[in-house]
Amino acid sequence: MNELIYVSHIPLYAVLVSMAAVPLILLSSSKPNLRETWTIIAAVSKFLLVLSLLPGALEGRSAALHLLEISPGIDLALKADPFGVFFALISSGLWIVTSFYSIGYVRGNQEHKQTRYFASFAMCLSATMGIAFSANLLTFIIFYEILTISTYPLVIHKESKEAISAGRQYLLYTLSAGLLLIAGAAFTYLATGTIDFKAGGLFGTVVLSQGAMTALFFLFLGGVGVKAGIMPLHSWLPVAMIAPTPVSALLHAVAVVKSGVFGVIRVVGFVFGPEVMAAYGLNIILAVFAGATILLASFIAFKQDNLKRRLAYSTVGHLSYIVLGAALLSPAGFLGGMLHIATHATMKITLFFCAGAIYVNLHRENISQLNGIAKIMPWTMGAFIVGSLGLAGVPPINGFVSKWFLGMGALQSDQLVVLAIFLISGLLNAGYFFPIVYRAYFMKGEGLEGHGEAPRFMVVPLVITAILSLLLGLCPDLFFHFHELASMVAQSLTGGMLL
Amino acid sequence: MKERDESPIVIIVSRMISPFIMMFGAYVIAHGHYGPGGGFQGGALLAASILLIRLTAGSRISELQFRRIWGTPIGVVGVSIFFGVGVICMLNGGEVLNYAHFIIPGVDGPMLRSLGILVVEVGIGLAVMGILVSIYDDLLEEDEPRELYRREDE
Amino acid sequence: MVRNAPALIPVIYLTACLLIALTKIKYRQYAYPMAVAAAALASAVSVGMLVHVVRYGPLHYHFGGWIPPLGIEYSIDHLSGFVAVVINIVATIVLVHSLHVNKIELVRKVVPYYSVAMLLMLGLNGIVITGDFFNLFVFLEIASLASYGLVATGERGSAFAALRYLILGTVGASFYLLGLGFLYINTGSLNMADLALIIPLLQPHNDPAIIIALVFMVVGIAIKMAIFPLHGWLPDAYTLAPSTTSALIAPIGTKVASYILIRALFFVYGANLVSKGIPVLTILGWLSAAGIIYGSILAIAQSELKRMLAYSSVAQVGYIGLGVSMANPLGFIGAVLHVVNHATMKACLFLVAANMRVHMGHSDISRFDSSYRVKMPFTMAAFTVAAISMVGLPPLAGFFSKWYLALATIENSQWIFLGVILVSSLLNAVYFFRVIEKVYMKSPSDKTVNDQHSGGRDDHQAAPEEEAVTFGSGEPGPSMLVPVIIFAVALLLLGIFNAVIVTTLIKPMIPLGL
Amino acid sequence: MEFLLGHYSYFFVFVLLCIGLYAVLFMRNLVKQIIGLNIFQGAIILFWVSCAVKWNATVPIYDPDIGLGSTALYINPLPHTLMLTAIVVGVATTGVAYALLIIIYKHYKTVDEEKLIEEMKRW
Repeated sequence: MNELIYVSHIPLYAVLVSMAAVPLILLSSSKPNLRETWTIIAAVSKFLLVLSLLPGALEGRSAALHLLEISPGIDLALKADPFGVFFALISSGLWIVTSFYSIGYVRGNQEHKQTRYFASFAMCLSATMGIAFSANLLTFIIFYEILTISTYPLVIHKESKEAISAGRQYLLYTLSAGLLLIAGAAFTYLATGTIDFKAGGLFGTVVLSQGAMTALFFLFLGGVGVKAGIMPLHSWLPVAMIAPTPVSALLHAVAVVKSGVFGVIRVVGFVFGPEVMAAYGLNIILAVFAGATILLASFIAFKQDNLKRRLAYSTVGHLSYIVLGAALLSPAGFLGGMLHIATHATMKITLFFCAGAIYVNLHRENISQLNGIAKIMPWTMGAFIVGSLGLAGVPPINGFVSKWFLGMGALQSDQLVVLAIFLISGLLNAGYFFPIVYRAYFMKGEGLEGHGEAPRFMVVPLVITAILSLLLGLCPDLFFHFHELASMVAQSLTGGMLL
Repeated sequence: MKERDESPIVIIVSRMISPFIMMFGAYVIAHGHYGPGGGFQGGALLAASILLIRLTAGSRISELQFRRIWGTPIGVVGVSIFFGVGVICMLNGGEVLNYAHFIIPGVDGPMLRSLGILVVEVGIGLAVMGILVSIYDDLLEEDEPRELYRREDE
Repeated sequence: MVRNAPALIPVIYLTACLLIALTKIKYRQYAYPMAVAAAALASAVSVGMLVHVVRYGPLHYHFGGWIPPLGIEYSIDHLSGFVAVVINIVATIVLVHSLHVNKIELVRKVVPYYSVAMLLMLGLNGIVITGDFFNLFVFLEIASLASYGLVATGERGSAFAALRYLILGTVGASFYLLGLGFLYINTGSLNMADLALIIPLLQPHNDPAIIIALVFMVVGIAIKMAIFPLHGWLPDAYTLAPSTTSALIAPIGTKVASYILIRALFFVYGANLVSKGIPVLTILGWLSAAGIIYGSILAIAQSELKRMLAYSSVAQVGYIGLGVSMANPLGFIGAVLHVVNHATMKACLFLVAANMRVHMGHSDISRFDSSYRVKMPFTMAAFTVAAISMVGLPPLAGFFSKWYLALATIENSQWIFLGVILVSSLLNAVYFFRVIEKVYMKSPSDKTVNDQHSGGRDDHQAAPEEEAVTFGSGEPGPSMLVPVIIFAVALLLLGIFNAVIVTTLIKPMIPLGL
Repeated sequence: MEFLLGHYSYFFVFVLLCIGLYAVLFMRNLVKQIIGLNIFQGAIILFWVSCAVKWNATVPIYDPDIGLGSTALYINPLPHTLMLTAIVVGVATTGVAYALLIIIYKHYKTVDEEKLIEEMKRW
């Protein structure tokens, strides 16, 4: 498929719009309503900007913009290719929801330093857009590091000892990852002479020794794998759960970890390319790590009593679905992986919103305290059911769709082991989510008198995301053409092979 | 500091030779532009003649000859002479210290260069003398030296 | 005027030095504006020269009209023009900042201080623009003597620090002179351009005397530059010196020494000859790498901001040494780019330390807490920017020098050095985020740790005892704040527009044979 | 042997260098360190000056008997003039060094390096 490129400033505006909101937010720190208005305006306009790129992307055209030369031969360049638009749509769309929810959360919880919170939030989204639209590795790295730094204030938001140590761990992991990524990019640049992302890989005719290629792959894997939560590198994620719930939602569903898996797919599909991956056996390395992560994370999730930590381990597992999908190197695998970015985002954000709503409403964080809460929070728990069923892969929720394609991908590349992993982990998902639902609906709760449903600012967003999960499950191409976009990308990566 | 032994021999000898050292210093400066010698050596000799008195007769007597506050101004004047010659050459269309472009009324050619060097030597001599003396004075100063810096004018 | 421009900078500084010395008699208040004006004028001249060099090629100035190699030559090429611009501009901004700091820290010594500061700048500029090795030695000593004096005016103990600096510095300069003697005996010339022509012609190429000369010179320069095992003078000198001195010497002093190193290694000897006989570059590389790690680790152990920055300087100089030792174009770019980047970063950080000392009375990291952030929001924001740049996160300047250095190490397949660069970034992160964490997170008193309403800007119903901690109340006046902010903004600009610098300025200066 | 005799001045210079460096590195007394520094500088100056020597040549001052043509009969003046500058630099350095030392002595009443380091640590 030929890639058509047209010059457009829209990707730049999409990146800048929330960055521009940061000073406005900071300046209006004494007027909370005005401040939140800026956030909402930025979120909505960002979403609309990204949406305006959608028609072009669906026709296979990419909006590109070369800003300036940032290093001789390397431009700071943005390119909204279908994959980027796909990711940008998800994150900017969910940012709107998260913004509303955040307003409800921080006000309901009377959080301190709300200005810093909203400013960092906006900055984070700018960085995520930048990651989505990066045209080359250096641009990617720049936004990746901005994301790291702008998330840090969110992680340590509570400023308690645990939060600070979580922040340290977060920084340690992500900064080391950034360094590995820099090393990998530098290596790639010298080996191939380019670091522009290209569907099918950059290496082309460049041949490296097996050892060098494997080392390079590990550099990249370390670089993007930390944010993607691949198993030995995941431990910052559960620790970072100390952050306020909307932040966890943002970390998990919208920006940070999704940037990680986005990066994994970028690396697999656009830096190495499926052919190189297969030729050097790199996909096997990736698949082993991802498969182990899926199973281990699911088992660890069983043990967690803290609701958010259980969700965190669930996230670790589900991210590896995406990674594993990419590692299959088959069109359906890529398609399923990419769709899972979207579906997992909507489902997990729903679950986190539920957790946050429960926390704000009842100040309860542990699963063992959730007995009987469905009676007082019917909407919240209803959404929770949708989300957890989706993650377990039950149709007609969208989780089923992506799992279906992942399974197909496994079959396409004759990896029955992988298929087995998907099926087992689906069961495990069900295993660790249903007890929560059971407790909430069928066990008798204490001390629930006098509490009603959570604040409306929080309930409405989580219901919206739940409905969105449902709708996307019934019709994956609804509104945003996620399925179409993803299949276009998958085809471009694997050279037009049919699904 | 230790008490000094008052030795008449030392004082008389040093008082006797001090003017000759000074004279010799002046000669070395004046000689520098066409023979061995020059500003630094001459300046050092001038300073030596003054310091000799300071060492032997004490600074009270020596102050009559050369006040300690003169050190820095003389140094600055010396440097300014040296430096002024250079800048005049430059402003007059040549390079810095290109004596061919120096201005002395009624003189030009090789003589001009020669005299230009002489002027510079005088400047350097004054600077070296002033600064060497002021180094000595500052080191001996009873209370904390007020200024540590001027000696880097060198 | 262009013809005389190379001589103009020393003339400006020397004039300023003498005039300032004279203001001691009367008009003391003019010392500061004169110093700033001189530095600004010199900056303007050096920028003009750089523009001229970029457009029309190198400038040569024959001192006193004598043709080299007989006479002393001042020559401005891309490298020296660039370094001159960097040091003059940084010095101008630091001097602008110095007004209130010096009033408080130096009290009666302000006038001579500026006079000596001008001498320092004279020396540093002279080193950069001269084309003659012996002249370079003289300027080196002028700059060194001035910096000993500037260091010694600091707090208690600074005199001892200055004396140790003096002893080591003089030994270094003497080694340089010794090496120069060897060189002179073998070649009969001291002019850099002339030497560059003569040295390759000497028979045989690896003539031991020439190499010994190089080794002595490099050792001497390395002492001035504070390459790892020879850095002993640096931490005390930077810590105990007055704030302005630290901000003046730390960014540009070691940078000028690294300029000499680059000049001697690549422009006079040439990359091919340098490593004949004795692997000078390899040794330099390993020492730099050791210095990077050592400096970073010791910086983590410090509890005083200025001392931490001083150790960090040891590490950062190592980056320059590492880039030089790679002896490839990318390493050269990295090293030269790090000269400007580190100058900007360190100047910013030391000025922040100065602001804290003046307005908080100390710069002791263990006493920092979040009230500092509220009291000095802009200073701390600048600190954060500079710190993030030091860590090497894009798009700030520090990232790009590391990027080029990383590329250079990969090109030479020096994986250990690559690892050192990456690990040191992490170590930098450790010691800078420690401070940032304190400044933004640590509550002024422990009782408010778990209090949700701990003095945030948003909470207007803050507890009454925190009323003293109002937004911006501790912020210094514009003369101290603006320079800090300029540096912070410059870091961002240097990062984003580094390609312009690299392509228009640094690439043309890459010597042949690299 | 011929080598040794032919280069004997260099060996003296070397010995002086070593003495100077030894004093700088190992003497505890700061005054002695500064003296060592001067010896070190002196050795280097000697080295430079000795390299200007030529057999059967005279001082580089115009002599009508020799004339301008046979420059081989004059010794090389350049090292001397350069060393003059180096001496100036050395004097300035020594001056600053002693000034600093006097300040140190006034503060701490000692010029012993190790004691001073102890003092610095305590403070």
